[in-house]
Amino acid sequence: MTAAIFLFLGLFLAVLGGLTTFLRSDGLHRIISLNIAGSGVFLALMAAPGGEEGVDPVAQALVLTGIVVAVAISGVALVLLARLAELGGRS
Amino acid sequence: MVVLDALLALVLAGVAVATLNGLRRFRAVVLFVVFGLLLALIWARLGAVDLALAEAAIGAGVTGALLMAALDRLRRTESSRAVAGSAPSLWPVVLVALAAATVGMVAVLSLEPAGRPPVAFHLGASGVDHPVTAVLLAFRAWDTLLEVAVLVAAGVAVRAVGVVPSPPSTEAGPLQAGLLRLVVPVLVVLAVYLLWRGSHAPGGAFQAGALLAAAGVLVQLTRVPGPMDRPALWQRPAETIGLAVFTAAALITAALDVPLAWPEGWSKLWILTIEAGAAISIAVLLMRLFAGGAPVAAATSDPGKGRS
Amino acid sequence: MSPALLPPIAVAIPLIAGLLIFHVPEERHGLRTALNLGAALAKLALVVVLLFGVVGGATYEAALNWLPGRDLILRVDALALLFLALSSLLWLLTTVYAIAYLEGGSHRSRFFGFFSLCVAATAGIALAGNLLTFLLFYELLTLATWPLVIHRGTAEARRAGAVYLRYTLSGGVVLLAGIVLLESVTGPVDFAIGAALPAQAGPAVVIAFALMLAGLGVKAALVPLHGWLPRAMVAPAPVSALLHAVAVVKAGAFGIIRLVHDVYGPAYLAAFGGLNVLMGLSVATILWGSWRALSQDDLKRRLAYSTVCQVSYIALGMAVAGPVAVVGGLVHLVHQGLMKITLFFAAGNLAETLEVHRISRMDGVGQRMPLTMGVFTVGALGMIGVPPVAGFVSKWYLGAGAIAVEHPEILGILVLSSLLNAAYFLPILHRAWFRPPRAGEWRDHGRPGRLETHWMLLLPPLITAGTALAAGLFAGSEVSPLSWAQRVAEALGHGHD
Amino acid sequence: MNPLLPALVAALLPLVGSILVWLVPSWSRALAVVTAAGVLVAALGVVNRVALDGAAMMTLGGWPETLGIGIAVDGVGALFLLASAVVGLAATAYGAGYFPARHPFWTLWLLLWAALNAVFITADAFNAYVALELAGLTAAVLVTLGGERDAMAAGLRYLLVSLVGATLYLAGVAVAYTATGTLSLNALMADSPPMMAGVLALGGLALKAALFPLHGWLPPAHARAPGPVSAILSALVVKAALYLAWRWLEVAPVAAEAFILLGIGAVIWGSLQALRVGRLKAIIAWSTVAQMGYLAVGLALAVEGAAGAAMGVAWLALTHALAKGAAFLGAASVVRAAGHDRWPLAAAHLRNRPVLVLAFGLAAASLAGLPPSGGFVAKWYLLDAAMGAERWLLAAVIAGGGLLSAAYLYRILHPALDPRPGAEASHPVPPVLEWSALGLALLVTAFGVVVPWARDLVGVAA
Amino acid sequence: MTELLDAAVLLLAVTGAIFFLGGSLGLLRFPDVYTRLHALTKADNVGLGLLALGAALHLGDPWLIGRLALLWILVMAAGTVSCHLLAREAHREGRTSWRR
Repeated sequence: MTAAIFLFLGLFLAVLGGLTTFLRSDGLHRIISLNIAGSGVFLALMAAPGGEEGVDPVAQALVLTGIVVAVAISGVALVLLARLAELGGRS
Repeated sequence: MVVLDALLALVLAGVAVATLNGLRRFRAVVLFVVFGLLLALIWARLGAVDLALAEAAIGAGVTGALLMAALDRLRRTESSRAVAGSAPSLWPVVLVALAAATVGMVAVLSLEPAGRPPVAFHLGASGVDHPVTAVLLAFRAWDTLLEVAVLVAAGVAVRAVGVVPSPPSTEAGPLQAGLLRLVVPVLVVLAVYLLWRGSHAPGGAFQAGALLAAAGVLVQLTRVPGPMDRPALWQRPAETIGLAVFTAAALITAALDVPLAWPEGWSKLWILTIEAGAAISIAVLLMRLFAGGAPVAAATSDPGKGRS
Repeated sequence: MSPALLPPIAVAIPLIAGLLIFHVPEERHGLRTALNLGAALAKLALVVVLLFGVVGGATYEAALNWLPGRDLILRVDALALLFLALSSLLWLLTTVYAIAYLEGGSHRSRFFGFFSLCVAATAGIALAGNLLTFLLFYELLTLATWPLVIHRGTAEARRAGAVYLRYTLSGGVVLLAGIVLLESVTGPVDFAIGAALPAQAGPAVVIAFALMLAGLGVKAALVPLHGWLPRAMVAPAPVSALLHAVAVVKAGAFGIIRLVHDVYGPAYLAAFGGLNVLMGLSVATILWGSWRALSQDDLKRRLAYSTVCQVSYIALGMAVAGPVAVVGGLVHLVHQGLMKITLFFAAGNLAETLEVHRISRMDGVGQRMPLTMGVFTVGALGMIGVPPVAGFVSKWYLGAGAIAVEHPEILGILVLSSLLNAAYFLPILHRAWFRPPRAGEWRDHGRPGRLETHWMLLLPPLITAGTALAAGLFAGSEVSPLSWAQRVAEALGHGHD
Repeated sequence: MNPLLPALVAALLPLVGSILVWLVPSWSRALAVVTAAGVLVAALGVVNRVALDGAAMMTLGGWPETLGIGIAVDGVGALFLLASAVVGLAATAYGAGYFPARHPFWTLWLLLWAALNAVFITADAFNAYVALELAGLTAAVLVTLGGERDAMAAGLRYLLVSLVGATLYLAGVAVAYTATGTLSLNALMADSPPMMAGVLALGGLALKAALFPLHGWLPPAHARAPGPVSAILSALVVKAALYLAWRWLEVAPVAAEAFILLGIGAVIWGSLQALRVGRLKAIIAWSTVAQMGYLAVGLALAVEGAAGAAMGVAWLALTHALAKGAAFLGAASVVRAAGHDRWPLAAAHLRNRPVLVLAFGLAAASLAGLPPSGGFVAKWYLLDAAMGAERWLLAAVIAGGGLLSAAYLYRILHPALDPRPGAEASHPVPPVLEWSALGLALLVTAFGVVVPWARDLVGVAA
Repeated sequence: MTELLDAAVLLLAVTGAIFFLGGSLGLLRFPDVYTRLHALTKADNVGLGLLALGAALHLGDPWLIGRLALLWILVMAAGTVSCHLLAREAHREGRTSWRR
């Protein structure tokens, strides 16, 4: 049951974040939306059915990788955003 | 318990909606950090302790710091007003998301769950006792190698983008300095502990690196100029040592026998070495992401391009 | 050296010459001339060798594996040699002419480079042993001639170039589609064997024929695909000569010959009425071209429309498809080339020496430039079909052939078109010879007391006119184009009368 | 010898190079050129081995396929690797004459190269995701190296878009993993996961491959990027996503039809835009949009099993990479000489550069599918496949699309043949810049004639 | 014996929770930044201490107890410093404290 709840939550977050990414014009908000969408996908992956013995380490490893990649790219995007603002442009 | 889970899910969803709603950047950032912490709780509830640690340290901690730094930079360049224009109402989106989630739910549950990769079966051969670490550094080491490369790329990228003001660092007051004297060593010790612990229990290079990065950020914030603010000889080696060790390991094993197959009996040593290198690089690179590009030679302006 | 290498060499000579010439610095006039003439002479010599070889019954063929089951084949057969010989001879003469014509012009290395590439492509077309190879060089020809058309770089020239590309590239694509479609039914098509056609012509086969005919018709300037030709007149005279007499238009006509005889075969085409379509098109083209020519005042435009008309005689010969008519069509490939290039050389001389472009300003040029107008007259009479000039021979065979296969109406068409030809050529001759020159009509660049113009401008047309005359006078002899055309016709599987 | 070792080396060498370049920036140019040479050797080794021994596959670390990460090479993968190696070498040589030694370009480009080769050899769905992310990050940052505002904006947009694409792809992988319990592409296809997985993944890949109508990000990014970067992006980076799409189309056959429709749309829309825009690099960038449409159509044909389509697509991908690389490198030289690329204003700087004109001419011939060029061969195969499958509309598009390409390429070549004298360069253009472009152009022309070896190679693929 | 222990644990936990509640209440209801900081940090430190103590009794494992102690100390230190920093900032901004 717990898994089911969080699966639903994950799907919800993924769609929510994904859609907002396209709705927002502000770079910072977009980046946050993308991160939320990503977290949603991770959550869904972890909470999805399957795996007899408890929690699936492979899925954990994938999500861990995903989290790190996400933070790396978000970091670059944020710096780009700041740089762009310095140059007096809107993203 | 289920009730608590449902409550937790509800709160997280609410926080997410609140984060995405509205125009004020600061509010969004703070709420996002809250989001990360709650997500960490959920990971714990799902029994994924590694993810709980990683989410708290990286997802909420580092990302939060990066967002704060970005806010600060934007404040200093743009006028501190939130965002031009009005926020689109989020409620239709929420409804769509709910509908989609329901559909997706049905679809996913309709799949009959297949088996999972036989991690437990091969765990013994991996050389470590913690399944997640085994997957990350033995079974799927190639992923992790590329992942470290992504971090290096991010570090290089931040410098390439050019100098963006690093968040202001203020001289530490006595109290702060005291805290630092207390916390930084503890964090370092904890990081080493987590790194070693990763071989048999939740923990490992990424969590350790994140902790070190946190310590580094604290230092960065309380030294003028911060350690990342001017180029120093140790930076580039520190940034690349993880990738270097990992790549070397790949090449050596390829030359010996099978690529990325750690020698019989020595696996744990190889894995810990790689993780140690990775942790250092991760820490420095995350600090770099926080501090922004220190002045590097010829980062900006493409020489080939006249100002068109 | 193995004989298999000769066909590739025939293509390689102008190709390499062209690539070399590109790198000749603009001012190295002598070196460029040497390269041009050397290559042209070498190719001509090679053609003579091949001629004797083929007469001796030798066969030359080279193949290169390319696409699955589809080789690049270069093969020398009688028909190929007919076209190759013509283009080689005329290349030499045109080169001589062009050297003088472009004296002191700009970008000459580029010009002669593409000029040679263009000839290389023509050689490839002549020697192509299957549809794929033909297509390859057909497209190359397009690309090589475009820079020549826009050589002057004037706005008009560029517009003409754009139109030319639009027509020919589209034609190429249509041709490609046709070939792929046909080969998807029959497998690779080799000219020596012909297509392995189904007994009953299915829609694919018919559509493929239509596509290929359209693709070739563009370069052959069949109505209604002829629009590019008159516009291309802005090109320098040697280029026009090349386009009309040697390369582009001829490539189209030659392709039609291959299509009719070496791909489908007249009988098979007749079975689904392909021949009638071709005949209708060529008749329409003949009449329409002649008709439009009447109303042109610009000399080169009038000549261009006359080309539209004359080239279709070749297609007509194929369409009529009796043994005799085929000979007529084949021999016209050569005769029309000789006569039309003469006319363009003459027109070029007028433009270069007197800056006369319009017929209305040609009064009395015959007195100023008797030689030029003399060769022009020969060419014009030939076009009309007055004996003993070569044109008469072609028309005679076409007519006789038409009668032989019960197509009397074709005879009528021939008579009518001849009348039209006369109607647009004779006035020119009349003005040139019998009208007194009007003062201030010309801006004379000639030097008094010398030849009427540069000898290198004068020699080529004299030769071509002479050849045209000879081809008519000694049509019966062994070495005449006619007898060669008969040999070709035999090779194509028609015993001549 | 195992063909997978050179394949792995092709992915690892650039990593090594990137580290060394980052540590010893003053030697970066020499190091990069050496690395590039090594990669080329490795790629040739792969081609050679595959030609001799056929396709091969292994899992890294020697773990069972269900647990470890597999890498595999077949004829198609070998051709993509070859394209990556050749274009990469040319771009590196070009960059050596274009960027100063201590420029971040070197590290980022080598990391990008490693990611691309990793994609071309991977047999694992999630590994492909990590490699794609690495490629997306580095590529986007490379776009910004120009330093102008527009470049920065284009780069940021590109970064976010590719993040969205990667997330979509990851969602697809997640579904597939849930349904099949494996990440190995082969095992995954064998278990036929739900179509939703394929649709999600293909959606993400289509976004990364800039398949119409998801192409909006491409023209600004590719047009604003510094010279050699544009070549790399157009020639290779979009191909990586395409290569994966090829693998995933088998999961969602229904998507093949969609690819055909979108591909047709791309050919038409991209060409029309290329006819309209007023900057040289923009023309070439829009041409990439159109050509990706071609590839999508071919891909669909190949997946639907039309005979010869696979060879057509592989060959088109290879020749387009070479031709587009040549075009963008040439354009970069023009930009350098003129200081801008407003067209046909900058054409004056093309006129007195026969080498560049020749490079453009040959590249254009290949892009328009005119013989003798690799492009023509690819077009022939695709046309043959379309007609063999009796997809007449597709045949018309494939044949007619060449004309559209010719139309916009005409805009580039036409002013170059203007007889007026050319203009004096504002910045000097070292020979290596012109010759690296010409090299690619000559190679693509050569690939129009020497085909059979590749045919056999791809024959290996199926 | 264990009942007694459990009772103690329960008592400590509840008291700790009450302190937290009070702190949070103060954060919400108090009028100015200084009083809020006061409520928050003081109350929470005590609350956390009580909870930790309770947990320690409950677990009994010295190793874990050590870590709990460390946790408590760290949080207190962090709380103190952050409280100090916030207060200092507020003071620099010239916020006057609330008067009745």
